[in-house]
Parts: sequence; structure tokens; C-alpha cells
Amino acid sequence: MTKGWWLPAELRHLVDDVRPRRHATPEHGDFDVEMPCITSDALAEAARALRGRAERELQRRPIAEIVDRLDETAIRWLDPSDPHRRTAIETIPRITGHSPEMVALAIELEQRSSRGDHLLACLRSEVGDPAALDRFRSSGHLAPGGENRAFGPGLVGGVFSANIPALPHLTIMRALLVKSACLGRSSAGEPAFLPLYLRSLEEIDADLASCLGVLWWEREAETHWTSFFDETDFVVAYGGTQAERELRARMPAGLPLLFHGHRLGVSIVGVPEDAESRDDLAARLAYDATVFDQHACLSPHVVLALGSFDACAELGVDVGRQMERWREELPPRVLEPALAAALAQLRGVAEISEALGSPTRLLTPTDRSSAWTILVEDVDGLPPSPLDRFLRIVPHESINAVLERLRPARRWLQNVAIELGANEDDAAALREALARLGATRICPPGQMATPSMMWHHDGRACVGAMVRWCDREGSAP
Amino acid sequence: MTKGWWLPAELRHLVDDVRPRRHATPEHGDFDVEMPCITSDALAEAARALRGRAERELQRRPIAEIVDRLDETAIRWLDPSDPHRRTAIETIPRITGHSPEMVALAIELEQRSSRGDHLLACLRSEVGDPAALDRFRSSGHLAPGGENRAFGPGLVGGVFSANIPALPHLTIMRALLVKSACLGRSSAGEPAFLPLYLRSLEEIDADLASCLGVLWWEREAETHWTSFFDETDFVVAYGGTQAERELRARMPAGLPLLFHGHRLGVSIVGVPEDAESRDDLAARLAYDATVFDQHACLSPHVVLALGSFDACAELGVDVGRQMERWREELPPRVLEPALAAALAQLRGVAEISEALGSPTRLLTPTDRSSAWTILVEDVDGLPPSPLDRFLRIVPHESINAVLERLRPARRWLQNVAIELGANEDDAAALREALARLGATRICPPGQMATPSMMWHHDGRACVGAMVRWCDREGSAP
Amino acid sequence: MKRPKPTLYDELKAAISSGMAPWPEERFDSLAVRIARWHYDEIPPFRALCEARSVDPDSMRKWRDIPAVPTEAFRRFELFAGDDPPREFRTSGTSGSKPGRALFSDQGLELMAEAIRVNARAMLLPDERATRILILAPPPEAAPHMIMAHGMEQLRREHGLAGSRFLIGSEGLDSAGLMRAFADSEREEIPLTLIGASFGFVHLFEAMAERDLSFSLAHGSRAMDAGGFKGRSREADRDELNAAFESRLGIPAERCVNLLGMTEIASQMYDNVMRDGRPAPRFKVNPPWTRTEVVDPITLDPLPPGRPGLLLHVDLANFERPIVVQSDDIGRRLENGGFEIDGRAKGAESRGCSLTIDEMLSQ
Amino acid sequence: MKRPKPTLYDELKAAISSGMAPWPEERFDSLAVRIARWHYDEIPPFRALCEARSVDPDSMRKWRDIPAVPTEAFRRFELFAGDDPPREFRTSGTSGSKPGRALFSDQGLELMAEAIRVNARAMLLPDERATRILILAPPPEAAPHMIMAHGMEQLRREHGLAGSRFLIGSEGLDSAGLMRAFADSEREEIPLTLIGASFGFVHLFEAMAERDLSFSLAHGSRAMDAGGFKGRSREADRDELNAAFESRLGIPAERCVNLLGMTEIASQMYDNVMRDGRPAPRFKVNPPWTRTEVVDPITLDPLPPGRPGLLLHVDLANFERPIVVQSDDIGRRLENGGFEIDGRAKGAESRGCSLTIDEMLSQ
Repeated sequence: MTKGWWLPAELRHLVDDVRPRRHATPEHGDFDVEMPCITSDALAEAARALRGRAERELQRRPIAEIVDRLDETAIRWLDPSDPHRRTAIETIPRITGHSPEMVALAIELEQRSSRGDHLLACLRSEVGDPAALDRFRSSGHLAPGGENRAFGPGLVGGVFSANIPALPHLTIMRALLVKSACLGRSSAGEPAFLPLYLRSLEEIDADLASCLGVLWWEREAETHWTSFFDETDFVVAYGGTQAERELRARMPAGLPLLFHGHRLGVSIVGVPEDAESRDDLAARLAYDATVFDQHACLSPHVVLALGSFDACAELGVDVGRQMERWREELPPRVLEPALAAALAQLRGVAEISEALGSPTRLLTPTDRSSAWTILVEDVDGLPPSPLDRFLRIVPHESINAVLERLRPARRWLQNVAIELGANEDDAAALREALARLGATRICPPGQMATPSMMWHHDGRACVGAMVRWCDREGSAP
Repeated sequence: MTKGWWLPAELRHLVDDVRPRRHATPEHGDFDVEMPCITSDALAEAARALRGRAERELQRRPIAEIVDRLDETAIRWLDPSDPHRRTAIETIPRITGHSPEMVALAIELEQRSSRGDHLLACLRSEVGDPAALDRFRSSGHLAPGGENRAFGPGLVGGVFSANIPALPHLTIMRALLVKSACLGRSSAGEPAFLPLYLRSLEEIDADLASCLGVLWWEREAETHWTSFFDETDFVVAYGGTQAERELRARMPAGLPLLFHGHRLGVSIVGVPEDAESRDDLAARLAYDATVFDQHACLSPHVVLALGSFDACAELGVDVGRQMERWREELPPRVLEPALAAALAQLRGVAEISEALGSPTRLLTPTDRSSAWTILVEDVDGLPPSPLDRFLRIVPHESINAVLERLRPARRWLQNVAIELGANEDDAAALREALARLGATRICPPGQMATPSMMWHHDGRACVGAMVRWCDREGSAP
Repeated sequence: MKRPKPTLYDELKAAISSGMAPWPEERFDSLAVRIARWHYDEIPPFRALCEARSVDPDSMRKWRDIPAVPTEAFRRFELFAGDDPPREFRTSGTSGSKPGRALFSDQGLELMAEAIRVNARAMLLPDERATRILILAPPPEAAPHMIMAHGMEQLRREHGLAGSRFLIGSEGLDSAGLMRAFADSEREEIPLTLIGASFGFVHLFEAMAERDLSFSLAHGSRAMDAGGFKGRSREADRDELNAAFESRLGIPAERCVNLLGMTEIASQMYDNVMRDGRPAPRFKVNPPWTRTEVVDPITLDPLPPGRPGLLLHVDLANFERPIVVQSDDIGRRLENGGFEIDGRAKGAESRGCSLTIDEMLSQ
Repeated sequence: MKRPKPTLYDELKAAISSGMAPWPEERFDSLAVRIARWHYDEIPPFRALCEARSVDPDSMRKWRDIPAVPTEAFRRFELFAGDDPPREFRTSGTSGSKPGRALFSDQGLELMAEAIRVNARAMLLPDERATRILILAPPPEAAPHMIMAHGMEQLRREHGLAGSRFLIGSEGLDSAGLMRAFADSEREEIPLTLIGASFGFVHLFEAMAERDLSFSLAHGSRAMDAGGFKGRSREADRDELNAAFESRLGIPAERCVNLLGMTEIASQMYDNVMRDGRPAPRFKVNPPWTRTEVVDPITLDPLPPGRPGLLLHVDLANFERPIVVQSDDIGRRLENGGFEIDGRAKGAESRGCSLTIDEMLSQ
């Protein structure tokens, strides 16, 4: 049975027992994942053991060596014949409903940005001199003679959501980049990837892997959360507003938390007049809304287009055609009934609007399948997409109108893809305005799903935020 | 009457009324400070107005210009004839009991590290390229073509404690360094300095000052706290454990907080054998325990000495002599009865111990005044000092014994002054061990009170932590 | 002129009044099609939907030919074929979004009242025993747009003994009054009918558990809870709620009925247990002027028993509003012909870190 | 041999038993000096302190010649001149630090009992009215090291009507029992004496305010609260507490006495109000075998009335332990000869961001 947990060999006895947890996807039916049964005391013991391992094992290792091992792991995951990769691609679709092709692409994209040079660039960006994690290093910022030393928090607690397939290893990597142990609580919704990743890391470097673990306990298991928070030094968590509320209510005051909540991506484009440019743009817009089935915090919910309704409708037709192409190359998730029902509501209303002559154009596959939906619509506000390849295209008269629409959503704004065409001055002004508004990443259409390790996730220095500094100042008299 | 609050002229009408608040020091008797009466709605309005000012006023200013203005302000405060400085030196002693000489020294030390070059060095250390606060700047860390843009949080809420005289402007400066407004709640214990600082800034640059304010409300005024937290984007607070608990209980989930809690400084020294070296060391140990009357988070509580009890006692006599010298140059705070009572308890017990023949040596001024106390003692654990120039000297056989004593206090460890004498290898190993343990600053004795702006206060990048990033990634296809 | 041929309304009303016996399929289809044709003329968004689906009035022969209107359309369009001035009920709606609106003329209200009357007598009051009706909801004066309060008030007025009343005021639930009423029922042997929102009962039993309170209500007491547990309170198991009715109030499971009602339709579907006098099997029962189908959400094709799908309701008592309504509730058809509603779908958990509508609106 | 000349103990006990009339200064000094000389021989840390201050037994002539022992010394040293095996009481202490210890022989306990008896009769029970004594504290069995519980038990045993009892059990305060007792007092006209920690009463009145409860206790009821509000609960004004006694229980301010007691001394100082039968002025009264001085914390010189200073207590009933004890409480001498205790000093707030002892120990 696929394992939904992993601990280093010497700690596995802490898991008393295992039990299957059943996942049902419309496509594949039932599928069981082995979940751990662990007492809250054993959880605390595991946490302490991992922190202890990190103190002994990670502190003495040069950071460059840790980066090398993570690089080797990424290289393995990029090899289509790698057995763990193959298992992930077989397994995750049976849990999440994503297609194997999509899972394979997710692994590909995520591991490409997990290579050693990216990790080092991230450290240089957020920590400065990576070697300050190894020893006191002379600092260019302090007065002459000054030295810096950087430390991670000790044990990073990860709380994962059933997010993008094959992403949660990012938190593990970030913890290792500051020489910290990491104990994660996997999401019941996708517990399979991390154990596979940790197994591959174990094969490459068992000592490194011995500082890591991933477990699971019920959301209501209060004593488990207490053990978890009592023993962790820094928490990195993913989830929605409700999950954040619950987490904060449980956490002791002062335990630092980096919470990656839900976010909004949008595309802002000028509608090209010539068909070829329009088709090229449409391909990239469609790709952005296809990758990860639109589940990433970077994925676009809506295309805010500069152009008339008719121009947008033309663009919509092109995007629809491209969606159909991606549907074949990267088959979509088959929706659970509740999500399909929500989609049917939106489609039904759009159908009525369109028939009433409102500026609305609903585009769906010819077989009316739920595979994708394009809704060209002169709508009020900024309704988020129900996801799973549902993309609105909304016409605008001016960049100001675009910004006014985005303003109320500023606190959720994450990734903005921009392609205005020729006018680079407009684009520069728009980038500045979006950055002020709250966007954390700006890229061209087609690249929304491929942020680098150096991108400031949610606008934060996620690795830098975990660092504690010790500075040596002053000189002997 | 000395003012305990300040708002830009156009917002002063928001304060309905003022009333005197009485301070009593044993030295000077009663002294009234004018405190503001403001409704919670008006407080919220002030906060919004300050944020709005910052959006209009600070965003358009080059960061270099903001730094220049802060530099000019520091230069004024360093001028002994500056009227605001003179008012501060007259006033603050009547509120806090610190001597005028000590307040003057505090201003001198704090403003020296508030000069423009220090501020820029801090930005370079924690933000990288300061100009990223002005516009998108090409990044050396992102893939080629990548650009970074940095923003502050908008409105920083400052919650000050009655801490070191003349320090709270640090939070104001940090907010301005990320082009953010700052609204502070002053401490009832020392509300005088910030209004004076803001007046001097107003004289230099009224537009800059118009983004700043300092007010006060009762600790129990729940609706005021609600308004304050609802309107601020980032909170920087100072205080003790109880204050932190109260603050966190009041803050909405997700509002970021940088809390500077109570911390422990220590000195670790080898006792020099020759009298001259010993006296030189003693002078610096005494100075560290004298500056700010030992109230800084960096101040030493205890000298952990490598040497016999007798050697420590000799050192103690020397330190006592130096304390007496500093007592004249920088007269001590006159203690309130409750603090004097606590001191009398500690002295009384030490007197009994010493008379019983325990390894204890109590050194006080010959007039038994509370001006300073040296207690050479082979004590268990690491009892913190009651402050106000009370310094323990504790003998140790080895560096390991020193580290073992510090271990239980690791989470409070802040500043460590080290002077072991000749053995630089030992010193390097000790620095590394202390850094791992949790120390955030290491310096030679005599320099504990003079951290730079580049020092990571509490081990954190206090300016960097306030920054939100927007990254431009990817290139047009 | 908007008024239909009087015969259609009268015929429908008479049919509903005739009781709970199954109707011949032809009668149902004939009435449905005649109402839909009228709607085609009077409700432009419905006509637009028909046109989009290439359905014209003449091609409608059976109710299955009538396009289903999504509940979401009640938020976006005015869907009303009746007389002015209408009475308006509203869905509670998510904060930030427009509420759905259901408009009623006096005639429409009368028809709904008849449907409520016939249905309640069969499903909630089959023993025709008079009870004191206590309603854990605000009274209609306080919640004029809440269709549930309107229906409950009818039950109270028509079937309640003296002392029947609403227990939610401007200060929230009158707990003290409720506890006194429980004690009175226990002592005076007056049976109670408790009516309220499901999550309201969950809160009530939590509060009673904290104070370790329980009562043994008079024999003949019963409970009807409406709505689910989703969103407003922690998800609670139906069994758990029924167990609490039994342990805290002495009402056995076969006297606890759950009701499916929606602002967008005029009729409700009760659990069978009170009618059948036994606690299991438990399923929802359609009164004869309604149908509920479990369909594929996208194709709207009926699904075999056991397969989860979208609930599509046909309600002829919805007379002045679209009678075929496509909900976003998920349920299953049972082998015995009844249906049941699923708990909230698990889907939401796996939506990734992209913002969802609920997330954004709940801010 | 540790036992003093029997005459000293007997003489002291007889003097205490003689009542509350002021003693000639000579008698006080003579007894004090004789006890201190005995302590010089039997309590090494006390002798060490004398030596450090260059005081020898012969040079002690008045109590002012006797060095004051800081309360902190009760944590660090064994300070006991009596017989073994001693009974041990402890200060509550800050977590992490050693508690202070006060040791008593049987003889010492007897002396303390006599002091309590004489003092309480004069200051708490001047009307000699029998009351039901309700004690908001754990009973001595549950808190064998708590000197307060020991003294309260004596009051209960010697002065309480049937039904007098301790109300804090392993589950915390028996609120229900307490409310019943209040109701009984109101109904049956049995006066109560309420005894407890000051912050305990604050909590009690907060809880009663939440439930809007109040009683009118039988005439003759009274309250004694001990300790302050510092640390354990929010600082509350004495006036506020007295107002609550009046409004929640009908006990007027002149029947509410605060008690200053410390583990390190055997006697207590009561407020004058019950004795004097009027609510103001309010001050602490020393029984004649004790003195309390307000002194400069560093020089220990007496301060003029009104100036805040350290409280230094002389307690001859402390017989087997140091009789001159230097506290860290701050108070003021009043013009009328009594003294009062300040609230917690404001000093702590201005201690900068350096770690303080309390901060570190409270973690």
C-alpha cells in the first residue's frame, strides 16, 4: 500500500500502527493510502529526535554539501525512469484526480527549480553569504572587522495542504537550507508525494534524511497539535482562511508562523489585432490556466483584457481552442460531483445571460464536458474562478479600469501576467502600480506556473525569515 | 507642560483634550507630562491619515532623500546646544529618575548610530539594493532580466516600553527606511522623548514628519487597541512577558508582530593576573553595567569569570572602584522604594552568607548607597540582576562550565562581551558556541552599549522583516 | 396580462389539496408542461434558457423536456410570473454576493400554504396530535424575508397549542424560556414539536451538555430540523444529533425528522420516519406534486441508485417561479425510491492554494 | 541545649495573653533583646548578621539594636531556634526559586495561636458575636504548609458556628455551596464571617457580576481579606473590593477588614475599622507585642509620616525565629500612628528591556 508517512528508520518504531485511508476519485474509484497511528507523546519524541539529529548532523555539514545532496535528489526526480517518480505519477492521480500527465509535468516543473544553483541563488538572495550558515564570516555591512553568523530555527514544523502535486518538498528544502530539521503534517488530501521524496533523499544521503519526517494526525487531535507546536521552533503552513484561523488559535503565542494562504493570480493583456499574435497569446493564457489544473496560488483566475467585448470574444474562442489542445496533452482532473455542480450553476447562469443578449459569451468543449470553461463576460467586481480550468475574460477600456477592478482584491493579489503589446511605457507603469497594489510576482503570460526558487513567495523572504543572526561587533580595545 | 504626544499639525484636532500625568522620582518629586485624550474613532482616523500621507509623501521620495533627512535630524541631536536635546536632558530625568548625564550619554550614543551612513548600511544589509524601495531594480539573484521591487508595510504600529531614554525613535527610523508611516503608542513611563524627536524632524522636513505620530491610551482601553490594530499593517512592540501576552491576545490573527522582549546580557572574561590589565578590564566591565543604568537588553547581568574565587574578588574590588568613578561621571538613577527594598534583600542575604564564610563577597559604596553593588559569588544557576548597576561576578573553572550555566537561559541570551586574554582559539570556539546557544551579538567588554544599526536586534532583520517584495520574472517569449 | 387561465391554478391547487397519494405521471407532466409554457411567456430569463437549449413551448411534452433553472439564476435574474405586488423571500446568501430572491403573489402564497399544510400533516403530524410548537428561529416579523420563518409560522398558527412560539429574539435564543418549556412539558405532559435549524439544535445540545441538563419531554413530542450543518457550525453527524434528541430530550429517532427546504422552491421534502413510525430506513419523501432527481451535474442525466449526483427538483407548487430547479446540493437516489442528501462534499479541501470564492467572500 | 530559660517563654506568653493594651516600651525592649540574645546563640545566620554589623549580644539594649533579617534569608538559610521536630510553613514563592521556610515547635505553635486569638478577638470579633465562618481557602489538610490556612482553621474552630468550613477543594472553589450559604444567611439570619485571599474575592465578585447575583447577608456579617492583588490577579482597588462587599453581599465597609500576614512572622496586622466601628480612617494596627516601622530601604532609618518606605516588622510572637524582619513591602506611616501598605510599586514598568528576575522565573 502507498505510504502516507515517513520517518527515519531509527524512529519508525514510534508509529504504533497504521491504517488505510480511502480516497475516491470519479476516474479511478477507491484507493487506499497507509496513514500512521502515533500518540501525541511519540509525536513529541519524534520532533525532539529530529531536532537533535539536525544539531548533530546538519550543523557540522558545509551548506554547500547539503545543497549538493538536494541537487542530486532533484536530478533523480527529473529522470523519467526513476522509480519513485514513476510511483508518484501512478499514485497521486488516484488520490487527487489530477491526470498522470499533469502530475508528471508538476514534478518536472518543481524539480527543475529545485536544482542546486537555484538553491544557492535563493540563499544568496535571502541570507547573503551562504557560508555564514557554516561559520562566522566577515560582513561587508558591519563596521570593519565585523562578522555574521546565521542559524536556522532548529526544527521547522510544516503543515501542508493538499496543494499542487509534488510541491511540499519545497518546505523541506527551505528547512535544510538553514540547516534545520523538518517535521511535516501531511495533508490527508495528498499524503503520497513527500514520503516518496524522503525515500529518494534517504537513498542519496540517509544522514540528511534522518533530520526529516512526515506524519499525519486528525485535524481535531488537540494533544497532537500541542505536542507538535511545543516542539517546533518555526511553523510553515499552507491552507485557507479557516485553516489559518484554526492553526493560530492552537499555536502558542510567539511561535513564528509563515502562513501561505489562498491567493489570486490574474492576467492582464492587450487583445492583439492580428490573428497569429492572438493565437500565440491565447496558447500561453490557456497554458497558465491549465497547469496544476489552476490550483496554484500563481494560477490566473481571470484575464483582464484591454479591448472590446467582441475582441475579447475572439480571444476567448482562441483560448478555448488552445484549452482543447492542452486537454489532450494534459488531461484535466475529473471533478467531484460538488465541484461539477458548482460549475453547472455558473455555466447555467452564463447560458441564460448570453441568451438574454447580455455581454456574455460562454465557451465550453463541444461535448459540454467539464474539461474547461471560458467565460467572456463584462462582469462586476472580480469573481474568483471555481478553478479546474475555468477562465473568465473580462473586457476593459483602460489600464485604470483594470486597476480599479483589482483594488478590492489587493490583499490576495499574487501573480500577474502582463502582455500589453508594443507600449512598454504603459507596461512599466502598470508593473509599478501592480507592485504597489500588492502583486508579488509579475511575468509574461505562459510563465505563471514557473516561479524560481528566488521568487519571494507571498512577497516574503521565506528562507531569510527563518534565520536568526549573531553578529560580532566592535574590536578589541 | 512637557508634551507626551505628537501629531502632524493637520491631525492635532483629533485630540479632544489633554490632561496632566504625574511622575514622581525620589530625586525631583512630582512632574507633570501632558497626555492626550483621544477617542478610539479619532485614533483610527489618525492612523488612516498617516498611512495615506505615507502613500502620497514617502512613495514619491527617493529613499536616499529620506535617509538624508534622518541624518540631518541625528546631527541636530548630536549638537549639545540643540534646544530639543536640552529639553530632553532636562525633562527625562524628572520622569525616569535617570541622571541628566546619563540621558545626555544615551542621546549621544543612540544618535551617533542614527547617522545616514549607518541607515544606508542597514538597508544594504537587510534589503539589498536600497533603490528597490524606489523602483524596480535589476536583481543579481533572479534569472537574467529579473527585477525586484520592495515595499514597506504601509503603517507601522509602534508599542513602546519605558525603555532606554532616547531610544524609541529607532522604530520611527526603521518605518521610514521602508517608506512606511508610523503611529506609536508611547509608554506612560517615558513619553517625553519621541514628541521632541518628532518636533525636530518636523522642523527639518514637515512633510516627512506628517507621516508620523505618537499617542497614548490606557492599557485597558480595548476599543483603542482594536482601532490601532485594525488600522496598522505591522506592529513593532517592546515590553515584558506579560505585555507580550496581553498584546498577542488583543491582536487580530495574521497581523505581523516583531516583539522585542526582555533579554539577558552577560560578560565572559578571563581574570587577568597583572593589576594593570585587570584594572583596564574592570573599567570596561563597570562601564557596560553603568550605561543606561543597566536597563538595555544588551546590558550585562553577570560577569562569568574564568578564575578562582579570590581572583574574582580582586577583580570585583577593581570593578567596584571603577563603578565609583562612573558614579561620579554618570550619576545613577535614584531608586524607587520598591526597587531599593529588593536590593536591600539581596544585599542582606549576601551579607549573611559572607559572614557565614560562604564564597561570597559583597562590595558596595562605602556610604552603603544604592549607587552600585558588586556581588562576587559562587552561585547556583544564573540569577538575573535586579539592574540599576548590580553586577554579579561568578568564578568558573572552564569555558564549558560557563556554557553549562548559560544553557538554561539560552532563549533570553542577547549580548555577550568576551575577553579571554591571549588564547584566540578558545575565544573563537566560545564565540561559535555562544552563537549556537542563541547569543545575537558578541563584542568586547566596554562596547555592550554601542550596537550598530546593522546589528540584527534580537537576531532578526528588523527592517528586512517589514519588507514585501514584488519580483519580475521571466522574459517575453 | 400576466394571470394564467384560472383553471390551471385552480386545478393545481385542487390536486395538491387532494393529499399525498401518488399522482398519475400524466397528471404531473400535464400540469408541469402547462406551467412551463406559461413561464415561457412570462419569465424572460426562462425563455432565454429554453432558446439556448432549443426548446420551444410546443416541444415540451413531459417535465423532463423543461430546462432546469440553476439556483444561482435566482440571484442574478428576476424569475417571476405572478401578479404584483409580490412578497419577496431571500436566500441567506454568502456575504458579499447578492441574495437569491423568490417572489410570491398572494395566490402564490396561498398555494405554498396548501402545499405546506398537506405535506406537514402527512409527514410531521400523521398522528394528528396537538402539540405545543416551539420554534428555534426568529419570528416572521423579525425575519420577513426568511421563507423558513414564514412556513414555521403557518405550522404554529394552524397546529400549535397555546404557548406555541418563536424563541429567537433580538438577544438571541431565549434559553431560559426554552428550558422552562422543557420542564413544563415534562411536568404537565404537554407534547412539544421542536422546529429549528439543524446547527441551532447542535448548539443547543452543546450548551445543555455543558450544564449537564436533560429532560424527558411529554410522550408524543417530536422534532423537525431543517438545513444542514455546513458552514455555520462544525459538521455534525445526523446520528449524533438524533442521539442527542433522544438523550437530552427523550425524543426517539423515529420522531426526529429532517426537512429539505430551499428558498427557491415552495415545497419541502421530509424524512419518512415519522410517517412510517420507525427509525430506519431513513430517506426523503417527495410529495406527489414534486419530483427530485439525482443527476450527473454536467449532463443532467439521471444517475443509478447509490451514485452521488446533483439534486434536481421539480416543484409544481413553485407555480409562479421556475418549477424545474437545479440545486448545487449533492445526494443519492436510494433503491426504495427515496433520496438522501450527502454531507458537504469533500472537494473543497483539495482546491490548492488558489483563492476560492468562499475564501474571498468570507473576508 | 536549645530550650531557653522557661521563664522567657512563659513571660512572653503571659504578656500576649494579657490583651491588646499598649505595653510599656521597656517591657517590649526587654523581651525583644532577651529573645535576640538567645537567637544569637542558636541561629548561626543571625549571629553572622550580627557579626557583620558589629553587634554583639551585650550591645543590644533596645529592639532597634537588633539587626533586621531580610525575608529573602528565609529562603536561603535555616532560621530556627526552637525544639525539634519542627512544623514547617512555606512561602508560596515564585516558581523556580526556593520557598521561604518558617519552622515552629509545638511551643511555637501555641504561642502563635495565642497571638492569633487575642488579636482576632479585638480586631475581627470585637462584638463577640458568633458567626458562621466561611473560608475561601483550601483546608489545612490540603495545604499543610500554608500558614494562612493554619490560622484560619484556628478561627473556624474557636469561633465558628456549625456549618463553618473551608470552601476550596481539589476542584477549586465550591461556588454552588457558597451561593447556597449566602442564601441561607439571608434567609435564616445567620451572620457570616467570610475569610479569604483578596484576589479570591475579586474573582468571586467578578463571577457574581457575570451572573448578576447579589445577596443581603444577615446583619452582623463581616469579611476579612488577606494579601494583596499583586501578581495573581489584576490589580484592584481596595475601594472597589469594599464596594463589591457592600453591593454584592450587603457587608458595609466598616465590617470589611484587610489583614497583613506573612509566613515569616507569626502575628498579623488587622485594619482598624471593625474595632473602631467606622469605615474611615482605615489603617493597620499593631498588636502590642509587635512593631511595624516604615524605613528607608537602604539605611533602614525610620521615615516621617507620608513618605513611602520599606516595612520592617518586629514580632515577639516570632519567638523561635528572627523577631526583626525586613520585608520588601512598601508602605507609609500615618500621622495617627497606624500604617498602610502601598499597592505594588510602579517601578517594574521602567526596568528597560533587560531581563528581570520575575520575567525569567515566570517562564
